[in-house]
Amino acid sequence: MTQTQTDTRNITLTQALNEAMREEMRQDERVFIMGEDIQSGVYGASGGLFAEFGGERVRDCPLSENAFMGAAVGAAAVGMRPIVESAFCFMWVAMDSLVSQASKMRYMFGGQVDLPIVYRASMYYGGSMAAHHSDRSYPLFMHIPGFKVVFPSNAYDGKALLRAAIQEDDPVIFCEDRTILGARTHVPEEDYSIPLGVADIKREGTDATIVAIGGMVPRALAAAEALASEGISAEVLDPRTLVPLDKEAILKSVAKTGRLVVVDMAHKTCSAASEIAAIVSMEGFWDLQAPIQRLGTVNVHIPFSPALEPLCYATDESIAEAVRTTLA
Amino acid sequence: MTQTQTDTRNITLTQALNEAMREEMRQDERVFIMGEDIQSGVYGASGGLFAEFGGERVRDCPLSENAFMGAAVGAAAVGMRPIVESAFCFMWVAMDSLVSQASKMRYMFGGQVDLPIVYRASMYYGGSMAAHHSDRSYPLFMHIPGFKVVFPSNAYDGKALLRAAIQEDDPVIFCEDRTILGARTHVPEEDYSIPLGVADIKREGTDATIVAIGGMVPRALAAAEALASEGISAEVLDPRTLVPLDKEAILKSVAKTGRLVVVDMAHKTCSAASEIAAIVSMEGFWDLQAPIQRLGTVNVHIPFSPALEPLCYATDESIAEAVRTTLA
Amino acid sequence: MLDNTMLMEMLRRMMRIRHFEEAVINLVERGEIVGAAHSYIGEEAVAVGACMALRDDDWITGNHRSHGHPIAKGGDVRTAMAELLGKSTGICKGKGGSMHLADFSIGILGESGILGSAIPTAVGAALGSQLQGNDRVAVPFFGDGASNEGAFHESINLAAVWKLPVVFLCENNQYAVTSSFKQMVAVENIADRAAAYAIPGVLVDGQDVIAMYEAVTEAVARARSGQGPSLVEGRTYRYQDHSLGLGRIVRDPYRDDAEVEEWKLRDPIDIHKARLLEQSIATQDEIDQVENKVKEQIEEAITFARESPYPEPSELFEDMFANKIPLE
Amino acid sequence: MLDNTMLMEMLRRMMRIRHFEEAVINLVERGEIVGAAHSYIGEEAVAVGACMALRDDDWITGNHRSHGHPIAKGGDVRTAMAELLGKSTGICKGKGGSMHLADFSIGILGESGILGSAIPTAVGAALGSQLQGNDRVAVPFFGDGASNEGAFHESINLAAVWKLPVVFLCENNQYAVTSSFKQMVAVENIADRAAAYAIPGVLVDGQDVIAMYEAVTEAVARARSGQGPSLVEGRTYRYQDHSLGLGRIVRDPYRDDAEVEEWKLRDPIDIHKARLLEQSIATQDEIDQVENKVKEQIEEAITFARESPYPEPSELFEDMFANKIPLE
Ligand SMILES: Cc1ncc(C[n+]2csc(CCOP(=O)(O)OP(=O)(O)O)c2C)c(N)n1
Ligand SMILES: Cc1ncc(C[n+]2csc(CCOP(=O)(O)OP(=O)(O)O)c2C)c(N)n1
Ligand SMILES: [Mg+2]
Ligand SMILES: [Mg+2]
Repeated sequence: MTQTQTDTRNITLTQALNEAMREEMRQDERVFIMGEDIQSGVYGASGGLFAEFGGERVRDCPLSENAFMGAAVGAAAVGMRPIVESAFCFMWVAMDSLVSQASKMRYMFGGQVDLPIVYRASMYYGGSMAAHHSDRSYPLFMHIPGFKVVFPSNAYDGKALLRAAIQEDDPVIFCEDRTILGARTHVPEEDYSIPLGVADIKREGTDATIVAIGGMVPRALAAAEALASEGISAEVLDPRTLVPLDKEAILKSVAKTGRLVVVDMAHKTCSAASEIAAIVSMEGFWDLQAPIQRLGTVNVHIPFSPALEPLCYATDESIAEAVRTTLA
Repeated sequence: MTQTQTDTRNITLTQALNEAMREEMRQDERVFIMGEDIQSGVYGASGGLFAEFGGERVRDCPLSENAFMGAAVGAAAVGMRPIVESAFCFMWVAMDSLVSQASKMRYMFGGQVDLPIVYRASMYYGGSMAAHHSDRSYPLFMHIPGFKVVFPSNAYDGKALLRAAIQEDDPVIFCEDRTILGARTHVPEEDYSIPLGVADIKREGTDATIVAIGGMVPRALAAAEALASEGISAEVLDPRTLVPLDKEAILKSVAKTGRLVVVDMAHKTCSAASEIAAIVSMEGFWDLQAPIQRLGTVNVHIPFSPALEPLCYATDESIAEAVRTTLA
Repeated sequence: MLDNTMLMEMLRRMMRIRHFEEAVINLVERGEIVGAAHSYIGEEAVAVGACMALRDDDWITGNHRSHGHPIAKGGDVRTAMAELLGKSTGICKGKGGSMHLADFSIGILGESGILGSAIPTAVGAALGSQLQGNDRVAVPFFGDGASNEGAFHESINLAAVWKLPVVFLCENNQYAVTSSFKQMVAVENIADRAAAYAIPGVLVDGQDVIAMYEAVTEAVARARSGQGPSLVEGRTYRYQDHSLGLGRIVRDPYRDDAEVEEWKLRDPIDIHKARLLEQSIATQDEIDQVENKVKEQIEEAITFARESPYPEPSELFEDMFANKIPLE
Repeated sequence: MLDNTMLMEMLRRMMRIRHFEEAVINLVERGEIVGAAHSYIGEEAVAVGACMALRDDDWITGNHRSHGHPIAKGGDVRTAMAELLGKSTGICKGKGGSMHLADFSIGILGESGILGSAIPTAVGAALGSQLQGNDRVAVPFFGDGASNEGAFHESINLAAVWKLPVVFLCENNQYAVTSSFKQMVAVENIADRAAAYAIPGVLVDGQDVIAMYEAVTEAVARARSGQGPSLVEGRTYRYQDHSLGLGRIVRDPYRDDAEVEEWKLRDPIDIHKARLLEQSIATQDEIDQVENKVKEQIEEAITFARESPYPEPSELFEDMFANKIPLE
């Protein structure tokens, strides 16, 4: 897809994240990035940053995630603004630094310190990476107080949300979903911004609300498209940030449609979808005209075989079917 | 409280857990226990085990939780049945062994291996232990496939459930709530058993269902007692195990009462309470006559000050009030 | 460089810790301090010797045995005592308590209740120094037990390969709760572990404040001049049992009274006092004056703490985030 | 003790790995193997030398570079190849894939995709040996990069203080993805780290299968006789880039072609072949026969894998738990 740059500029989410970091690093020299093999930029988003900013600000780390994710906390505490590149599957070894220090320090020290850190957490699910590499554990970080959790579903949102996350004075878990990293959307050259905590209606509709997260957004949109041809008008709402969660937008949409399907790619139990379902069952109860439908990843670890893995996740069709069920 | 031993024997939950381990260790020499300072038994439940079973089977470990919780996996894989004594707050440093190995090995290796391990996880909340020592993170272990999660609310249940957990061939997270460890209930001398996955109605009622977990059960019972004097009949349901969850029992109770209050001592977002609310909003929707009420720990880390900490948790009174709200 | 003023200041700070800790024992027994508190009595020379080798703008982090480090670094005993009593005038507004003292304004980046957790934080502060081009040094304090945590290894290697200005300070009081380091650490001295990182490792008499000061001064000079980290082990002893209020732990092979008494013969304050007298740096009178002043200070701190108000309920939701969001 | 049969078996296993890996490269290029696969070509002598020093009932664990260890331990190439193709006849029924080969029946406790994760598992297997009173030894394989994980430190110390029969086997191929161990590890040799645990640490020429065999034989003898663990570092080199299919990574200061070519001059199979010929242990003809046999085996494995069926959808929910529960 070639486009004239002045006209509409379609770039991938990976490129958008790269631009966001580059611009923030240009603007604020306290911003630096740490991670594994980021200087070579093999994993995409950090490509070219080493060439522009050098090894001090684009730091390749030893394979010591607990130490370097914890070092990000210390660096933030003394005035730096670290971005840490990693993946949910590699954060288990670093959970103590993340939970005991990053999430707790501000509160337990009575607000003495700001911790402006962005933990960029990739999700490699959907690519036959098997159980160890397919984690999507953002609901844990929603459960633990102290993190903001951001999850863009396209390049346009991604660029602005990553910039907002870097400017944030609190620790942010920034979710990067590999199933959509290569998808292109229009991203203007000019400055624009999206605040944390504001959901986006990705498609308007009147018959049912589909709340979809990250890589589930394109699937929900495809489902809505299919449903439209059946005369069903589905609204697709993308929360964009899970903490803070734009509860009002969700409740407002449900108030309009009376029906809710929540689509998550985390395991179902105690997921973001569970949380949204719980909220609506409490605060939107009287608006509901049918039981909530919760779609998520089945409660097994991700199997390697390409014959099994696709069965784990919600699909265009399973989402459409859930909408039909709420209307039945 | 002195009781004749032959008559009713009232013992604490701590004593009950001690008995469960002692009996299982006597019966099965593959069972052994690992943890920190367990030989001295300062923390209660492992008291006296060292004297009876010696240092091979009651092992004091170096402060290397990731290594010894992971060693439990290896030992289980070669035919042992380890019990690991620890606490949720000290499990962050060991999350990788718990998640990447304990929870995933069976599935990712195609069922080649059973992993009979009990991770006994204390919760020190409610005692001015502050942010680092008050974690109650069992919802994370519900979210991650591969663990069974057991949570007794009294000594009677505790003894049988811990024995069942030790006999289980899967990794179990066994939750120990310090707010109820010292409470006594009748525990017979004779053998008795409680299977995992079976909820218990702790008090029957007709007007509303209170699902309460662990240390919240006595609070729910107190609330029900108070409500009775107002002419409100509340049913108190204790799931006892969170994975597997006795969904049917919960749905059945809600079908009877039409109202649900869920009480959890984990942080509210993505909690066990969220999950139960979500399930009922999906599968018990048509039975609900009022919005679900979810009570849990407020979404801040646990403050030290005795002036603040009690404000974090549900209380007898807040539970009663939630029931009143569902009936309003 | 060790002039008389400094020698007297060493005495003063050690005495301040000692009297603070004695007051704490008393307040714990009276129930005025709740939760957990770990006494630093017997180990005063380690923190004081180390911190006297630091500048005010250098950083420290600590652990659960948490009162000695901030006082040694020059922290205010009034706000520390108020914190221990859970008052709103506490250094952490009552949210931290004994295990979470901090004072970012004078480089005290926080005591941590989770073993090893604050070591990466200190490494991060040192990384901040390097990135900011200043020469501030970071000193994480941790115990012999904590040196078995993975965070220790990862942090030292990270600091070593990046040549960060860190002095890793192990307070080897020879026990972790009831576990002797001789059984739990494979090498004879913690300092020997420096060999695994090609950095200097030095074993110091932790009862001798000047020996501590000199060893740390050398390590700090190295760090400040860009030559990287060192590991300093102060061999010392705690007089009290592990945690106040836990009760006296008696068990073979845990230490016996004779061992405690033997160590008391090498009391760090007595040793320093004797030296001051012997070298005619101070008279007994001057020493008594210092001690009386310190006692007054501690008395005043207790009064201040007692008279301070508890935090208001509304403060519960304060301090979680810099950029606030609604919290339930 | 190294008789001709064993010398020929070493050749056979190294060739089996080499041809397996060459087939894998081809199958990845053809898209028949999806997901991630890491080639062991160039490092064959390390795993084969080590595993030939083991008994069938000894244990090994491995990492993401995962085909060499099981084949060296005597694993079946048919079920391994079927696993890589995601077939139901795979050793893990297609659930594991390349990074999760295992065969518990012959002591292969599993390759692990998370760095360091399987080191504690091996320590636990050794603990099992000790508790069961047998003399089975455990060998965790891990890379130079993984030796910077906290799990490495905790595991070795634990094994050292408990005198467990473990041989920690570091495959130092000098890079972790693009990161040279010289930049990432503070000491010159990984083996030097043994000094931190008072255990033997030995640096071995990893291109010489006999040197590896001898070093590991000595370490195993030590372990079996109750003298505790050792650390063996095999200095080696991988010919391929980090991960197949990631594409060629070219970057300063990452390695250049000249370095790769230089190492190929010390090919482990060539070195061993030359020795066999020189010492008249085998003729070129006999060697060719071995190689042809191996090639046939691999061809057969490919055919077997290709012709095997994919798992049925119903298998998705199998293997999570020994004691099954309903899963959604
Ligand atoms: C990760 C973790 N594991 C266990 C504990 C419980 N714990 C608190 S203090 C302590 C002993 C610490 O020993 P050491 O590091 O030597 O410090 P000391 O108490 O002797 O000063 C233990 C086991 C903890 N706080 N954190
Ligand atoms: C905890 C963790 N962090 C990061 C990764 C990503 N990763 C996979 S392999 C690898 C390099 C490993 O290097 P080394 O241990 O030397 O093994 P080698 O690949 O050289 O055989 C990295 C960083 C991972 N799998 N696990
Ligand atoms: Mg100690
Ligand atoms: Mg390597």
